[in-house]
Amino acid sequence: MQALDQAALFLIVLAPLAGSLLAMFMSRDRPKDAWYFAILVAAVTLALSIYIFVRYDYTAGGYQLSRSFGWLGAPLDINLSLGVDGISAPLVLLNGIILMGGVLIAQTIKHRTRDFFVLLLALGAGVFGVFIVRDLFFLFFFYELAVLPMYLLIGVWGSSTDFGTFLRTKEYGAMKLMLYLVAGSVLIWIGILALYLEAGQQGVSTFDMAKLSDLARDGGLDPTVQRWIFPLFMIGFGVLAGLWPFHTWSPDGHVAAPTSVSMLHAGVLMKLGAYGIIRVGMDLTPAGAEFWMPVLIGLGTVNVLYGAISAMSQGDLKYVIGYSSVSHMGYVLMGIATLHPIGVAGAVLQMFSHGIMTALFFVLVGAIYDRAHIRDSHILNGLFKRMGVVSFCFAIAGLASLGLPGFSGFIAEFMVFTGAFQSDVRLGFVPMALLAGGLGVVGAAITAVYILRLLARTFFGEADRQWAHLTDASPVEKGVAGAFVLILVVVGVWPEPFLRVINVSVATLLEAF
Amino acid sequence: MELAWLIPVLSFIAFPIIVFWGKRLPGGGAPLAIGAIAAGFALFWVALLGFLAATPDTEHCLTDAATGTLACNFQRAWFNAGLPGLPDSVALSWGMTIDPLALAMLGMVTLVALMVQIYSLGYMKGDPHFGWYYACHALFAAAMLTLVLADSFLLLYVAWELVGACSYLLIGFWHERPAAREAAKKAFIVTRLGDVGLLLGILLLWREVGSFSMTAAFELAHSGEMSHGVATASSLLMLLGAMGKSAQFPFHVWLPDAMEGPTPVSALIHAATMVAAGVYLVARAFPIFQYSGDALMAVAIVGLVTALMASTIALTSTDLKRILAYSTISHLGLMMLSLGAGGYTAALFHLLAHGFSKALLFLGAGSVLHSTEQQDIRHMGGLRKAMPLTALLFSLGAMSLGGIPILAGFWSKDEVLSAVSHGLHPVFIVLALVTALLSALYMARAMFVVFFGPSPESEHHDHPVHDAPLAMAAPMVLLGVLAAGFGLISFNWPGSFGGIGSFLFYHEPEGFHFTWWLGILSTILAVAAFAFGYLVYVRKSLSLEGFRRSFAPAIRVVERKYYVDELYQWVVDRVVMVFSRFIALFDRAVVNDVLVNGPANSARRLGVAMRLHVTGHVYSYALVMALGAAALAILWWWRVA
Amino acid sequence: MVPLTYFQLLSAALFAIGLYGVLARRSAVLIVLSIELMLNAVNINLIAAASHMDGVGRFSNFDGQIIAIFVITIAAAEVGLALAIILRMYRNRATVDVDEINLMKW
Amino acid sequence: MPGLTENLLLLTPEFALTGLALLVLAVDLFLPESRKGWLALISIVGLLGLAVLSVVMLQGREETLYGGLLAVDRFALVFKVFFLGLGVLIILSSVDFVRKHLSHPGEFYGILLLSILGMNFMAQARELLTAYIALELLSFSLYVLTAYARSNPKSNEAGLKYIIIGAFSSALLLYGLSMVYSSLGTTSFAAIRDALASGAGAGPTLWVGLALLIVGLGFKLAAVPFHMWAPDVYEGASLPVTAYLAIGSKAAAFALVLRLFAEGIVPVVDIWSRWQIIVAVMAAVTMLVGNLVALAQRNLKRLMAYSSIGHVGFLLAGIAALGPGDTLVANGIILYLVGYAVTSIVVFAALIAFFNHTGQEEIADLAGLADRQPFLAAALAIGMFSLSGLPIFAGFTIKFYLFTAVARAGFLWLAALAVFASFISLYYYLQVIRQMYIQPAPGAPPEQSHGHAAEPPPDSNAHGAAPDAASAIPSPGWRLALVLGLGLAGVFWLGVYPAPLVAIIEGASRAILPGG
Repeated sequence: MQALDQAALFLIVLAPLAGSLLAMFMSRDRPKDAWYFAILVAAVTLALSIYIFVRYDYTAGGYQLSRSFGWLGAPLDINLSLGVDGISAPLVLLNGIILMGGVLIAQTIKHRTRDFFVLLLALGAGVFGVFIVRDLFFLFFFYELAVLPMYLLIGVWGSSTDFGTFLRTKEYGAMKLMLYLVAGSVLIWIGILALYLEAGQQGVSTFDMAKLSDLARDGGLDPTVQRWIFPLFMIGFGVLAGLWPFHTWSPDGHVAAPTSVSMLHAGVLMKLGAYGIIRVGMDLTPAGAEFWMPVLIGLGTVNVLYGAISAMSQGDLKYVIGYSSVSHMGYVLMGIATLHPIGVAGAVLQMFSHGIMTALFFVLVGAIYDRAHIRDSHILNGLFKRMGVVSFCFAIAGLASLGLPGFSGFIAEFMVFTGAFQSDVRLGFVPMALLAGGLGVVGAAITAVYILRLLARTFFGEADRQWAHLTDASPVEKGVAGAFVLILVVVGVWPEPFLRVINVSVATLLEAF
Repeated sequence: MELAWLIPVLSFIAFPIIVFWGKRLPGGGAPLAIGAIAAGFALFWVALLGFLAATPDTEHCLTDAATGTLACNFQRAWFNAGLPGLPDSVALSWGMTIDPLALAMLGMVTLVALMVQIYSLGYMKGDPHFGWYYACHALFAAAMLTLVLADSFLLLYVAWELVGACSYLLIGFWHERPAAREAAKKAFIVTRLGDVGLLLGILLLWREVGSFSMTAAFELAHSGEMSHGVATASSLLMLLGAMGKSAQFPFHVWLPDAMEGPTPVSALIHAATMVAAGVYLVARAFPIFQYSGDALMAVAIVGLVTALMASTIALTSTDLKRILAYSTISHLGLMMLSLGAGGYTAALFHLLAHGFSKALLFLGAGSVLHSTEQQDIRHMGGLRKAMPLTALLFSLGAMSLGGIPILAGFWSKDEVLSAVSHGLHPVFIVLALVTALLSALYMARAMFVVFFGPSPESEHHDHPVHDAPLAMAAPMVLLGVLAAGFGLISFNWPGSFGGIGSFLFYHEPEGFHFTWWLGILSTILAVAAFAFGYLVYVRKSLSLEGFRRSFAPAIRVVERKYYVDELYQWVVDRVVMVFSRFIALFDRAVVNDVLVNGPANSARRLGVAMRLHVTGHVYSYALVMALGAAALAILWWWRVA
Repeated sequence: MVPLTYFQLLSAALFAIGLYGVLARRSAVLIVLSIELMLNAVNINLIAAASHMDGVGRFSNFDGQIIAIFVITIAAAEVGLALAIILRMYRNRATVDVDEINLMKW
Repeated sequence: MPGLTENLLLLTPEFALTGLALLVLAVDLFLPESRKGWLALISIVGLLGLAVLSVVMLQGREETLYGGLLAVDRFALVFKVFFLGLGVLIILSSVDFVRKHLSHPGEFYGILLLSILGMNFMAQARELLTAYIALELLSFSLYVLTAYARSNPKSNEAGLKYIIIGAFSSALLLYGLSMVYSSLGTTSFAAIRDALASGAGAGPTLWVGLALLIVGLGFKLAAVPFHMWAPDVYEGASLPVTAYLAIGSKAAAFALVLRLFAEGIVPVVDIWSRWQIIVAVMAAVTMLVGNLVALAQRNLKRLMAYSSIGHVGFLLAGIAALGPGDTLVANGIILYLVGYAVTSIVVFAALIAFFNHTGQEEIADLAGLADRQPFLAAALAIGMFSLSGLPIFAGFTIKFYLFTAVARAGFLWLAALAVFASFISLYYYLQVIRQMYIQPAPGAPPEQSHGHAAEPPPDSNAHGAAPDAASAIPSPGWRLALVLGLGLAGVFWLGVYPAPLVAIIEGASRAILPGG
């Protein structure tokens, strides 16, 4: 136990990274082996992530399982500091789950299989890294590492789609996604440099987030400077979180991406952005965060409504889910911006919940696309008859996404609203949080509109003869989808294990405000 | 009394078991669901007796200051949002309140659910998704019972949404029928729009009260510490939710369509229980509504408009189930009107009486449909001979709702009228009486046309029309007894129950008043209506042709249901979808193509333009170099000079 | 004694003429010749500076001459190499006109 | 001040290197055509030996030779080892190329070795004439190497342009030198510093002279506006030579610039602080022009030329940010040079391997490389990712280090611009990766887009089917594989754990920045 505690965080990054490197040396001609190997690696990381989550002692709070390895000395003072708190622990678990699901679903990848897993595991490693490091340099390092494989994952294994009026090639989707995310990281990078400089002015020349956080809490950072720095983080990380109007990479990326990649993309990658806003933006520049929160909460509201309204008129299933992700990430941003313990905790829970839910969606859309070679919800119909399990799970995912009680999304969104209604974030005389909460509820209703329309149109009703050949989900798909459904329900009915972990760290986080 | 816990929980447990192992269980899992609800019904009696025996000194019980009734509260922790130590944190819990209101609903829901589930054994026999049907029923029962027992608005909202989802699943039970599919979607979306209001109202209260506890909110309202504006705003918002669920104008459009579901579902969910949840909500939150005052007026107006509108449509509808649906809407409107008039007891009494009667009517209609496979009353007639039991019971229900004395509906409707006449402007009582008359008229129409009128000669059925089998008949009989005799509980009874008026009350210890003039007037109206119906539809001695001709345009408007559906369709197609398409196009054309691709393309074009400076001629390289050198030299000099 | 400024002006003029040659000439050979002019301007500057280092025109600092000698040497080598390349150019393309030597551009 | 013998002793590696070059040239005369491979072997063994010798002999020495002409210090030693190692890698990767595409291998290796000698001296020079001679030694070698493919008109043209512009710039540099000399009477870096500090002899002549010196060096660096030769020369030169130009010549020039600035100008803070902004603007323009124009390139070598101009911009930002006693910036520059070199060698080795088989050098020619030769494609992709500054490769670490240093020196705007420019560069690096991984190989069936209303397309994973045998490329020979392996190891190592290297570089920076 002691040894594992010491090594757990290090291992959870090392395992997928080493897996990725080792997979490079596997034979190209035996794709099954690569798949088995990736499953093995993903299983190890999943086990580790569960261990980390369970091991996190919520009564003690703070950062746990911490380790620190020196990397570069003064004046840069970069250390590989690891540690999880109650905000990152659920996200680590989320990544473990989604990575496992993604690897399993990638069974259908037949082309350059080995390379696919090399990149997928590297992506997983990057995401784990972001969630567990306590150093700005390494946070940025892993952040970029998570972005890097996306280009090839989408570009090589993705699909191009002709929508009649416009064409979305996989090259376009991949390139846009990559450029967009790196553009975001440009801002983050500049923000990190500015923060480093400002801290250096105060004699704390370091990238160590613990020290920077302490400095910020002691009032060591000039609030004016913080106000300049925070928007860099807000927009930079916001790009990854799908912050309006920097969201278009996300739906287009989904349309181009293969199933597993969509799962990781919407499931965890977008969470990195929101996590970054919390961990870097709010924790290190609290005064700036406080100043900008009315704007963020406004943008989050726009996200919710804009994403939902856009989703309403989309025909392509992946576009629907893509825009719904934009909408749901809006709740995360909104929750964060309430600066209220319930709202922020709700946002974190929403990250987890949406991760699972949207991954489930993509598993199902992938299953449909693999069989029908089409994703247009106006052409597909009556799928329930041919693909009972897929349709059933899709309905469940749909109900979860419109915030039906009994599923995790409800708890999370409800907490976000609750937080928003008690938060006093305001812009001048305008009670932004209250407005956001109110419009957020409306957004949930719009979600119901497009989800139910989609269900009715595509899954229920008579099936055309052309869909007679469709078969139901494969055992692997059933297993993954079933597991996701189970998680949605369990968290929805009994969120306590998550909330008690999240709450303790959210409370610490909000002490700065 | 604490065992009341188990009432919803049993059904909750039954749900996953039937979903996962239904096929392997005897009877497709139906006995499990029925057993769960039967146990629930039994437990209801335990709870009722326990409650009747309780006093304010009993543990967990006290007299609620806001409502003036005895209420018993039991808690189970659910989860904490926020840290327990923090000032802002809320601990959310599964809590239940047992008070007369909850008990009354509990009894009605468990009983009707039990009856309907038994009835369904016969009705749904042989359906390929029999197990799924019962699973949904179990889940619905569980959610509905939770809703009734909830002691906090949060829990109420949770259950509220769940019953909506069950309604969705059950309306769309035959999901391959496009009409069912569309109806399910419509029902969910329309109620969901109302739910926006409910949730906002709840959140607004939470902002004011700092807790989701109903008791806390009521106490705040009762003591007058609640801001009046908040009370009005939140009660109006909650009213929106209630209007959605109880199909009040303008959210009524989903309920008639919901008749696409299996008829027992209509009986249970869309007649007796779920649609009554809106009325229940207003009754539950009555202290806040009353504190606001304005909100009560809104309730009354909504109720009246709905009642009038729906009863006129019911008169012109030709679909048996839809007639019943509009009747339901109309009666729910009456309940709302009664609540708006301050007639708390009357509304709930009517809710119960209507629930039993309407469930009976639906089950009767189901029996008709089951054997004739026909829904249009123009193709029916004279079924009295083929199915006498159904005819008898249906007529009983119809007359009860029509307000024929000593049947349940007479007493409750009279209570409502009495409350309206006392609490509101005279216009309301006039219009309410009109509604009562219309209500009796359409009931008479449905009853006489289907069972007593001449049978249409052109119709002949592939298989002989038969009366209900035992599984379907028994529940109908039981409900028939209630429809006939339920009114009797309005009298003063010895013992701690003491009649519905003493049991269900709000502040005043006695809620039952009988107003003689109203009673006589309404009896006259009802009897006249039925007599008129008999003359028109059975004896054919009166003809409506002249009336129809002279009021053709007006009738046409009513037949088209006041064009509300068309209006909705227009709004959805022409406003919502157009807006959505506009946003989607905006997203692609402006946000993506201009704001995203634009800078990217500009950068590339800039690169293409800039590369021209490397001309390939060596002297131009030298020239630029020389110029650069000159510039650098000048700058270098200038900076230190 | 001729003042240093005169030498410097001469040098600058020579440099400018060379520079003009580089920019204006289209023959590679002439461009190389012009560069030689510029290098000789440097040499004049160096030697004149060395001779005026003490202010009286007697050589007290020999660095200038030394540098000049290096420059002459290197310039010679440079011209040799340049002419060799120009020769190859002429063999391959039958031209030494820099206007035509633009296979590669942009 | 060491005596004459000591002076000579400390220059042993340079003498030995000269000897090695002559040896190679001499041996060439006696080797039959089929044995010319020995020359490369001799050179490599010699260079490795010299590297070891240099470390053993000069480790820890801090001397100034010949009255201030040459330095023997940690800085020079680091660069010496760097250049010698680079020579080894370049020779290793050129053997196959030379055998296939060039004649006279003896002179090729000999001249290459001489150019390394020039680079070594550039890192050591503490005086302008010495620096100039060293620079010319390097330049002459490069002129020859550039024009080495005698019958290739592009090579000729590149050589001609290079030598004309090179000579022109050395004329400017020499004119600047003569102005410095005429105002100071001496040309050592230390004298320049003293004059600037005291004001004695300082005046417009000195300032303009210094500016012209910078022009001459700017040419060597290919800094805007002295960069225009670079794309042509890179494109025309043979690939190994292009690699050498991009890495070696640039590093040597930066070594010289670093020492000139660190010892001659930076210590005089009040003057340097006025000039800093000019260098900073130059850096900004350089990084923008290089990266923007690179967006529009089709030829791989030309692309690498503009990309390298972009990287020079980043490095110049480092120069602009130099400050007295602040080793962080100098560390950043040297680390960047090493990281850039390691990455570039991977890229160029992969390109050489590709060229050796196909003779193609357009970006579009790389189509389907991932299927035709996965190892090369992976190496090239890693190189591209590293150049664009993504982790876990060297590019990320070195950029982060350098930009942090620049920001810390008070040039946050410049660092921000550098980050942005680096983002622009991502696009064209990705274009290369796109060709290799996404575009189908020539001869492979083209891929259709999956139209919504269209026929059900074939199995969605069937695209990019295995290329026909004709377009497949054999794996690179062992020499190139070795270079690629070493390079990739370096790329990963620098990307993950550069601390040991940073410690070494710190010593080098201290040597030129006393008081740090």
